[in-house]
Amino acid sequence: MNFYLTYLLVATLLFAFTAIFALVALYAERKVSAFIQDRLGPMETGKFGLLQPFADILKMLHKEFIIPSAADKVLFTLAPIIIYVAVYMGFATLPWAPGVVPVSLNLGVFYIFAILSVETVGILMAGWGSNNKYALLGSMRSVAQIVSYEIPAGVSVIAAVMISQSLDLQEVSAEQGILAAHPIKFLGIWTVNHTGGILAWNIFQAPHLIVAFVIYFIASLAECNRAPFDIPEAESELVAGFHVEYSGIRFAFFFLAEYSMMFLVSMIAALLFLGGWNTPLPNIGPARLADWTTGTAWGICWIVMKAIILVGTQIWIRWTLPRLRVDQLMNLCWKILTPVAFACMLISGIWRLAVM
Amino acid sequence: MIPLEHYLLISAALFCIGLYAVFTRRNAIQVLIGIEFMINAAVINFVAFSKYDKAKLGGQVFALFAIVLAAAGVAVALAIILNVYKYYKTIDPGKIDELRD
Amino acid sequence: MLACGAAVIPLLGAIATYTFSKRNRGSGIAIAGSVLTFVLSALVFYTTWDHTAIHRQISWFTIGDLTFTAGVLLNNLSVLMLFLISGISLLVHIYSAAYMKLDPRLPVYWTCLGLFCFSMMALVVADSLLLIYLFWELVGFSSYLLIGFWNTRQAAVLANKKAFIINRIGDIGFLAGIMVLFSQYHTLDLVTLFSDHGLVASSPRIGGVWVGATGQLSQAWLTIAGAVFFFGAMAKSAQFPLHTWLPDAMEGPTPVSSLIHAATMVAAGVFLLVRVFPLFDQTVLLLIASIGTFTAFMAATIALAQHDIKKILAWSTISQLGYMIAAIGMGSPESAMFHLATHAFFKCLLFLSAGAVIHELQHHYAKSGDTTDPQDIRNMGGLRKKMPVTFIVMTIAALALAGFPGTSGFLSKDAVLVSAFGWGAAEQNVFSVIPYLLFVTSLLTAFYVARLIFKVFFGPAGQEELHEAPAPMRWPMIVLALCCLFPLFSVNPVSFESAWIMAGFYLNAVEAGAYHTYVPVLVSLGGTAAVFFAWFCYGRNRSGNIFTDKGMLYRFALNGWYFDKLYLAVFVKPVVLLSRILFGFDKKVVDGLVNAVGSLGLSLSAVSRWTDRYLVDAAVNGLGSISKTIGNFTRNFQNGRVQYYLLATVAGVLLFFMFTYFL
Amino acid sequence: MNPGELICYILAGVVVISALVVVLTANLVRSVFLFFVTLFALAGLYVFSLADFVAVTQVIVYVGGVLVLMLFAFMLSNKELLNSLRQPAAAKLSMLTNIPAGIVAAGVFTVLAISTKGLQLAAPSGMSLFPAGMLNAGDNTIHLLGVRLMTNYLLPFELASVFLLMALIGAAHLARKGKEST
Repeated sequence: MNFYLTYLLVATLLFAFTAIFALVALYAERKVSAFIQDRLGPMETGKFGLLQPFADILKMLHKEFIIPSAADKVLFTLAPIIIYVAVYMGFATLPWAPGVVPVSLNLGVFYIFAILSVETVGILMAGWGSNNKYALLGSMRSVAQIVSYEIPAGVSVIAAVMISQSLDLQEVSAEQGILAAHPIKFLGIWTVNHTGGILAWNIFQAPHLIVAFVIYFIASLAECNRAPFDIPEAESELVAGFHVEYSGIRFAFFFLAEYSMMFLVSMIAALLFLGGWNTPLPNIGPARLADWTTGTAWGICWIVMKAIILVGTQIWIRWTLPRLRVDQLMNLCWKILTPVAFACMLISGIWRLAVM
Repeated sequence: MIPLEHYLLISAALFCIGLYAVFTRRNAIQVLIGIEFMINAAVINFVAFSKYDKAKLGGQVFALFAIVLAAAGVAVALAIILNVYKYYKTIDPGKIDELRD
Repeated sequence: MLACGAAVIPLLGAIATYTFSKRNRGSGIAIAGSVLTFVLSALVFYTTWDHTAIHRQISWFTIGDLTFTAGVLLNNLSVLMLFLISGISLLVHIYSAAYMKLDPRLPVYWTCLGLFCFSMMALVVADSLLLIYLFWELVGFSSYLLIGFWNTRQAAVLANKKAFIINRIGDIGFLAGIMVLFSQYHTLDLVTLFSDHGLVASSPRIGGVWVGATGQLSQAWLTIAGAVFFFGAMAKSAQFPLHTWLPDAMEGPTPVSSLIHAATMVAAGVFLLVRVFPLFDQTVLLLIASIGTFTAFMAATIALAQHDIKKILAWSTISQLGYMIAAIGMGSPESAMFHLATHAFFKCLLFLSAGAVIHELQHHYAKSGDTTDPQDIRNMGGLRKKMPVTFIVMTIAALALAGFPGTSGFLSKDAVLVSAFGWGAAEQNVFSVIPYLLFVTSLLTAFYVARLIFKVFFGPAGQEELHEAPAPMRWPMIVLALCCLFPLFSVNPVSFESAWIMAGFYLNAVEAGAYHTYVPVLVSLGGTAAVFFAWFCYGRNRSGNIFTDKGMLYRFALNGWYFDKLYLAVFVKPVVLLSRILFGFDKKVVDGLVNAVGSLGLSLSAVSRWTDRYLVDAAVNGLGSISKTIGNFTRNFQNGRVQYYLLATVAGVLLFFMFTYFL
Repeated sequence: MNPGELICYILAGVVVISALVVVLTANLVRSVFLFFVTLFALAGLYVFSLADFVAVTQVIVYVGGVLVLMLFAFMLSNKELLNSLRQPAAAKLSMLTNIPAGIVAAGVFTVLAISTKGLQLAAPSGMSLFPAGMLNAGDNTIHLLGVRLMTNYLLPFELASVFLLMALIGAAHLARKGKEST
């Protein structure tokens, strides 16, 4: 029975992490936006407004559950849960450090993409269940966008996976540092099995993966419905998209799902392209920086730092770039990202056969 | 360890449910869902039998093919259903009984 | 071949003018064509006249074992006609170019004229009666077109209809003649039939039976054949019962009148009679002579009283044609041909001069807005000074018509009269009056033509702005005037025997007798007297004192002896009445019969319909409804619903498995 | 019965019951969403049958593809279609006509169940039944599948890819609101 208890504990820990991260990200978003817009942001609650996210969460918890009378009550109720659970289950196979992974699954990336696609069902449920044309339109836009951007994201992920020769994210991470079992080469020429550090990251092992990484990052923005791809919930057009009718704790679930999703895709990017839980510091002669900074705690530290930097970039982009039109969105996806991603995949194959 | 027969029973039940949907539903999309049930019943059998074939893994491979091709079939079928609706203003397969334009 | 060319060129010209009439309206092409025709005809005439006849033919078509041929026969007769026609048509073409200059339908005019010349020439060179018949019809048709050329005028339309219908009547005769000859000889070839030793000449008449080469007929048929041929010629040449179309045909343009109704078309009848001359027996000849003489006399009297200048000339034409016919009837076709040739020239000239006068007057009246009839001689006078050339040439032509010495008319008329007196001396009965009648006619001719000249050219001048006709009209007239004088025909101005045309036809020699001397003298003296009498009546402007407009005889003559009214009363009205009666008969009796049969059929079909519906159909419907019921039942299995099909299929499979497992 | 088997039977029950509800419910949209539950449960069954890759493919294709496509097709189409999808409560007459179909389906199930009952896995004479042994829970099925797909089943794999391309083009052609749609 211990077996199951451990799983339960891990699940609780993950949930706690996503919840706390959402609070932090909420605060960070407000502060970053304020900083970019040259203002102060929340300042009243606590020092520097540090208690603001808790105040928000309290407000949401106290709000009334409103179910519109014309809504499909079952779908309406289930939708936020399904969306959050889909994102939450994605965390199951993410490795945090060498040997630290909730479930070691040999088809980790594939599984994550499968489970994330469930989120679209939840969004459709929310849109349909609200029986509101803004909600329906928002959900349809959202789903169309997610389904479209899954292609370049998936293909660029495959490009990375082909270099790493594994779907298991733990193995992918391990292959990008001094713990690699197979010979790894910096830019395909210099064996860095013992040097490690930033030189062993996937994007430096095979430089075309930098392009794949950028594609994946852009596509992940779209999958999170983050600006500049936030037309599904564009306030000026659709009020708020598929969650317009939601309030209270249900709305908080959407919020939670969104920030968890941000962290999830950032973490996947870090795992696949940026060395995972590996240290960026290489061994330089006698200074065994890589050896010294590799370990369970270091691993968690590095991966969280990398993910948070990417989330920060997402927040930064949100408050910098204007929103895309639907046709620009689709053109970008199908005419630029998808072909380039396919090209990256092709180069990965050639790289794998010819260079490595 | 679930015995093979149980998988086959589940498969048979799912197949018959799909068959019933195909017979009775007055809506082409539900008929389509019925067909998907029947395909999934077949996939269950494939998967269940493939446990005994480690060397070739034919069951799983063909389960994959079946799933992927069924998805393609659904895409085409939905396109056809939408077109049918455009002309007949109904998607009841029982009412679409004319071959003329 | 030249003759063929000569005949065909007008046709080509006609087609060409019709096709290319945009520029200068076809006159150039038409005149060039007729010049070419004339040159070719002259060549043919030169090479063939007084030589052996040329006869070329090809196989045309075959019916059974009879082969019909088509070909060209050139002997003295046909080349003379060819030459005559082409020459006159050339002059008329030139004249027309000026006369018709302002007509909007000039290309059509040239086309019709070309067609006419073609058919006329083809008629005279054709070697078979069938071909002649064809072109005979074509001549009738093209003259129909030309008479009715001004088809917006009611009178012209009526006139061309009349001409056409009367010609049709005559054609029946021609056709009947062809049939008789064909049934007798089984050929229509002219040479075979009518040469010196041809079939007709060598067919004996024995005991009232006409023995032909292939069979024999009653001699009556010979008479009938001749009579019907004459009947055909009668219509074409405007002889007594069928003459009424010719005066009316003057409704056509004057050059047309001149060409068709003076010189060529009407000559076709005479030509035909000369062609088939060996066929005629005594009875027919006598008939021909009588008719011709009567026509000549009658037409002359009518011409005395006419006011319309063209009508006078038309009746005069009929009269002169009567002379020719009479000459043929009196067994002297050579003098008929001679008169035909000379008459062609002076009558053509008379018409052209009259045309010139009318043309000028018409222009004058049109300019002054006057509605006076430009053809009425009562409105004319004193043109002598205004149109001297016209006056001179017309006077020459008039003298030729009157038969004064020095003119061609003197020669030919004498030829006719001398042969008439010669023939008359042999006759014992009432027919001996014929030569005297012809003589009187000759005096009348002199009188009316003098009347015409005096009326038109003498007396007080009425119109001030008149002047001579334009050159293209004047020159043909002058040429024709020269042709009216004796040198063209004979070196000796008083002896017609020395004329080469007479010499060209040695059919039978005219016996030289006392008539030979005194007939010409008497004719000349009588003619002079008649002219003086005319001068006395008209020239000194004392008209009316002898021939009042009220006189019965005058009106009798003016109306052409009331033949038109007679025909209207005798033929047209009864025919109309008869057709009304027949129409009524048709409507009441025939239609009634048909309707009765129809209603009988209707009632029969009603019966059969009842049978059909309640017996036959009932059986069929019964079968049908049985199969329909079965079909309706089975239709449920074929309702187009895929789900039912699938259900049925699966149920069937299920049953199969049930059987395999449980049974 | 260990917890794994328990979960497996629960999943089997979910499959059958949700499938029945999908077929019998009048509310079409709900039935489609329930279809999602059925498919998810089926994926779980595949996992218990040691076909984890097939299970994930099932989820990614059916849930992420087919189901979304179906829902999307509904929602893209016009209002009348949406209304027509909300079927009226099944009339008694229609229930009456459904009885033969139910009988036939039940008959088929009976036949299948009976034939399953007496199932005996028997090898052809002279050959062992499981030459390579049975699949174990620890086996890396992805590795095995990858090797098989690139060796034994390369031709079907390529054929399937061509077929998918054809279906893609065909569906796109059928679904577009072309001027030339006849």
